[in-house]
Amino acid sequence: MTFDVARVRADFPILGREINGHPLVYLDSANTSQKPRQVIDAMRDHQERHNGNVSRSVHTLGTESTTAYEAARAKVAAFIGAATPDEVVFTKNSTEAINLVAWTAADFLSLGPGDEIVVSEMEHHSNLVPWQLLCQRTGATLRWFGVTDEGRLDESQLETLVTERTKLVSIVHMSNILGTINDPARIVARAREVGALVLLDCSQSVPHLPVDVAALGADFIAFTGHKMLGPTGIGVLWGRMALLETMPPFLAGGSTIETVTMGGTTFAPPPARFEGGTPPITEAIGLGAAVDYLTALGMENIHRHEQELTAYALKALADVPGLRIFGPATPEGRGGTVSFEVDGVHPHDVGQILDDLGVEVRVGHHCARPVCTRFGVPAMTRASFYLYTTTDDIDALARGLEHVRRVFA
Amino acid sequence: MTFDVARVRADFPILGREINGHPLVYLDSANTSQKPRQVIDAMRDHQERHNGNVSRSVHTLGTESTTAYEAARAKVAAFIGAATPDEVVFTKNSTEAINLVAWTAADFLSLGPGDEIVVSEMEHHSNLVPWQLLCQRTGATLRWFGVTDEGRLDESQLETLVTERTKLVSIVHMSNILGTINDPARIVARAREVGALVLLDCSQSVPHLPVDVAALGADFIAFTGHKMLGPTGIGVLWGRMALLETMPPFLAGGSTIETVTMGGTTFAPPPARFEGGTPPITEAIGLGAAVDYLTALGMENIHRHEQELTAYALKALADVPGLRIFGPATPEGRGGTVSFEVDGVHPHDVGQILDDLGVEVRVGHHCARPVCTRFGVPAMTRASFYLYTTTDDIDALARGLEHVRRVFA
Amino acid sequence: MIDQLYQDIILDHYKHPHGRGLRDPFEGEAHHVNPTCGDEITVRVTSDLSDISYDGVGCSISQASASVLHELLKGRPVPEALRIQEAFLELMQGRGQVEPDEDVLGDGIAFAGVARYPARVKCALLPWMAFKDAAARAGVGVSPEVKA
Amino acid sequence: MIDQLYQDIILDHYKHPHGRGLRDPFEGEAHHVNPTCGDEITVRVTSDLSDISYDGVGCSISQASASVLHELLKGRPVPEALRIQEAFLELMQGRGQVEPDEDVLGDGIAFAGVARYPARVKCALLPWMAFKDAAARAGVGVSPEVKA
Ligand SMILES: Cc1ncc(COP(=O)(O)O)c(C=O)c1O
Ligand SMILES: Cc1ncc(COP(=O)(O)O)c(C=O)c1O
Repeated sequence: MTFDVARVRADFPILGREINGHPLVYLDSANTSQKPRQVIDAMRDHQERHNGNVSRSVHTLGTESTTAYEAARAKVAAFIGAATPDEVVFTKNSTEAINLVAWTAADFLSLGPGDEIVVSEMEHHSNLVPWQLLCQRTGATLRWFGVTDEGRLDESQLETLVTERTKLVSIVHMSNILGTINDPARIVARAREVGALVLLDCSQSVPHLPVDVAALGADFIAFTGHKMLGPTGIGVLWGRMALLETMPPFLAGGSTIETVTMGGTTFAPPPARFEGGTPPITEAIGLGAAVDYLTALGMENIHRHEQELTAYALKALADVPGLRIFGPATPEGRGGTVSFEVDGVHPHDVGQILDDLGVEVRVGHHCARPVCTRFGVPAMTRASFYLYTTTDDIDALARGLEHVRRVFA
Repeated sequence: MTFDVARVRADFPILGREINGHPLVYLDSANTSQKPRQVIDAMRDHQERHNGNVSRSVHTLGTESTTAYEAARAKVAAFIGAATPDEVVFTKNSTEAINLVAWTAADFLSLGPGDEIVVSEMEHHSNLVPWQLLCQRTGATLRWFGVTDEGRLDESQLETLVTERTKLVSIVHMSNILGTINDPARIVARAREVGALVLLDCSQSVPHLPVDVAALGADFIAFTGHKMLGPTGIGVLWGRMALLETMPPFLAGGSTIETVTMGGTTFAPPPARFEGGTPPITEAIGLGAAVDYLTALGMENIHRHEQELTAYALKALADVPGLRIFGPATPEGRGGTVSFEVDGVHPHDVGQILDDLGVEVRVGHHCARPVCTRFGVPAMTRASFYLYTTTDDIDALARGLEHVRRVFA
Repeated sequence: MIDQLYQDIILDHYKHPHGRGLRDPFEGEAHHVNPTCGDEITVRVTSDLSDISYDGVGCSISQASASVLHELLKGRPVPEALRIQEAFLELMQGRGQVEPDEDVLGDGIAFAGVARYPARVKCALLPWMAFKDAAARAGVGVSPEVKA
Repeated sequence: MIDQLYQDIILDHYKHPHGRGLRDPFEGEAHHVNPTCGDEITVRVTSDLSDISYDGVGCSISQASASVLHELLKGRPVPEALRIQEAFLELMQGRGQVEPDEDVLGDGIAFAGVARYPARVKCALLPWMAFKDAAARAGVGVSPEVKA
């Protein structure tokens, strides 16, 4: 099958929009993706015809909502190869998913001074700050993998970094700033050896690559709906059932309980234990529709399309004078997220001038400030691709960058 | 102005639905409300034309999204009389809002053994379990107000319950099971006297009554979008700025920071400090549209309409043989939420037979099991009203209850 | 459709439950709760199933289901009882697509209609799940060698 | 529209900044960060505003704004400087509706276009906010009695 990007684009209403008089060229999908009709319609249909609260009613609307919500869970579980739908905990985003583990870890890992948590210099703030705070609260120590000049995870110190003291390793699967796709195999093997848990931040990988939790071998993964064609307000924590069962509730309240008296409470099994209060029901249903959409196209096909775009972009950008790319210079082991600097022009100005031409890129530290520090810049400009991106979009970017250089000549 | 309920109903697409061959009679708004066209359209329009991530981009879509998201915050702030929009923290629901305070309280209240938290027997599990767990974690003691036979908060022990040892009082403003509207004035005054903070769980009041945080005098209030015509996936914690400023981040990550290094992080001022990761953007915009809708009708008018319905319902139900109402028997100091039992018929069966007639009520412990225990029943049946409820709906309920009694005669 | 749910057999068992009340002696006991509605049941069994006793609060479906369970399983040879239990579970999880066998399930066939109400399946299963746990604790169905 | 933003005056100040570099002596210093983009600035002032020095990293808007600030405020009598600061803030927060007065704002009027870009207003204000803090620390604008 050849990937029919024109047909895909027809499903995304926003792609028909103009920005400052130019057709929209959306190159900010790593920040948030656009939504196909199918997702928007599923949400509207639910709100117009089936809306009720879940798990709490015997009435028809409540039953329809519960069925749709649990069907979404089953779709997500199948999408990532979970052993059972009950391993899928719905959160509001990746950040909540990671914080769920970080806040409960003090208890279920009995963390204290002498224990260590390992992350990397490549992390999104959402997979760094929660661990910094956990260490502050418990007296545990935070350690981290460095990043090589090529923008790869530096695993050369693996044995001394991940040791008997390590209780948990939390690493990004695909970097949101460098585009690097990490192969977690060695880290997972080492963690197993020393008895540490592994969390993978799959916020950027689940939307773009086939991800199978059994094959990854991790204990937890976190990802977020809005980056994978789904709505805002919904994310996922996947965890091995045997582990989830050992964890205390986090956002406790309605639905997380088994029985409640004023004196004390017993808790429901996972996933209910972790889904306190009314969950993002419409949003979960939207995410289910997004998963259907991605599955129908095939994650292998989507990934191949993006690899082609990445190769094309790396070449096109290499031709722009004064442009320096951060991260792997070839499409191998990297995804369709390319960060760069334009010599003498601050990213804010690059982004602003591109926007004037309808080209939407992200600028700033991309919630990964240590990576900017690592490469000696305060900020970067980033173009990121998805299934609806075309080589025309990349040409528009390259043309736009020429214009940027002219304005700041 | 007379309240034109027919015109209101025309805005709610779901009210045109049939359930088991009968027109939908939706009497479960305390569980979750239905959504008007205006809210559904605002969300769709955002997703189809303006979708971008907030606070992170200089591009047009990002700017439009940020502007819409912050406008929603300003609308919510005005709706509850907040001093500034920055006192409004968006969460995913009430449960997260309450947990935010409960998880950070260990730190900003330096809780420990000897300290006390006071709740009531009337609380929703979401305003009870987080405090139970906080007390477990810190060694603080949980105490509570009882409930009178009439279903009112028993304030007779106020002075001995709220003392110098009390660090925080967290009380429901309107009970989701008894319908009782609590006047927090005495409790707030006593809390001020002893230097305790007050959180009000306004999940059921903000949707139904005019609520003004300045007049209430509390330090925090929590409420949730889906009960006030808004979508799922969005809730609010309001707090006094001076207090929010003393609190550490909770769901830390992207957007909550000022500057990040591997060694440590400094945090943004409220509300950004508490809004980790990509927030429920579309959902906040939907909530903003809901607030516009409610404001246009006028909360006073909505409340009056519901008071009339409540008076009508209390009379209609009193005429059903074998029916016992829990909670205040007159419309004074109570809202449009009426729980009851039908002699000899379990609530599950009541709800099921009503559903067969298109009448949607909630049955169970309503996430307030201690209230059921207090009144000696395992579960209750609850009918709850909103701006689109009519006296016809209540007549359908009364007829349905006759049918229930016939089936179980 | 609602008549499919509230069949006379179910209402009869609800109003006139068989074998209700907790009795001694027993070898296994389990207490189960339905967290959404607060319904509860306690089931006790002897290891030869010569007695099965129960008590609890709940809706007509869960109460009738307990009564039917008692009627069907009490005093049965263990392998047969486990087969009936299997059949009942299958019926309940069949979303209304499974044709019940009256020879195996007796009055239990009246629960066929319940399988079409996802929210009520839990009610019907509550006593059966508690029975399963109680039986496991009594060592029912475990071959004597393993048991020893 | 983008030409409104990147006026020649702004690009000139960006490429040839006035008074850049941190200098001694000073009586108040402040370091400000724009958390979304990582831009930073440090501003130092003497209490009579006889010197205002700064350094940092940032986009053309924030850097040019710092240069203009230096040009406008350095060596001014304090009340006048505070009036100019007020006028610049008002311009920036005016969403493009405020007509700037060249007599007061000099090259600062070139920032009128920035006010139409909500995401960039923060950039333009970064040095001014840092100045405000630095000035407060130096006791600028506080009457001598209160200061003592
Ligand atoms: C009084 C009260 N508090 C808290 C909640 C929890 O709200 P949510 O489920 O949106 O978190 C509810 C409703 O479920 C409620 O009625
Ligand atoms: C690698 C990575 N981790 C975590 C996140 C946080 O996701 P969210 O903002 O949806 O919580 C993001 C995106 O913002 C990301 O790219």
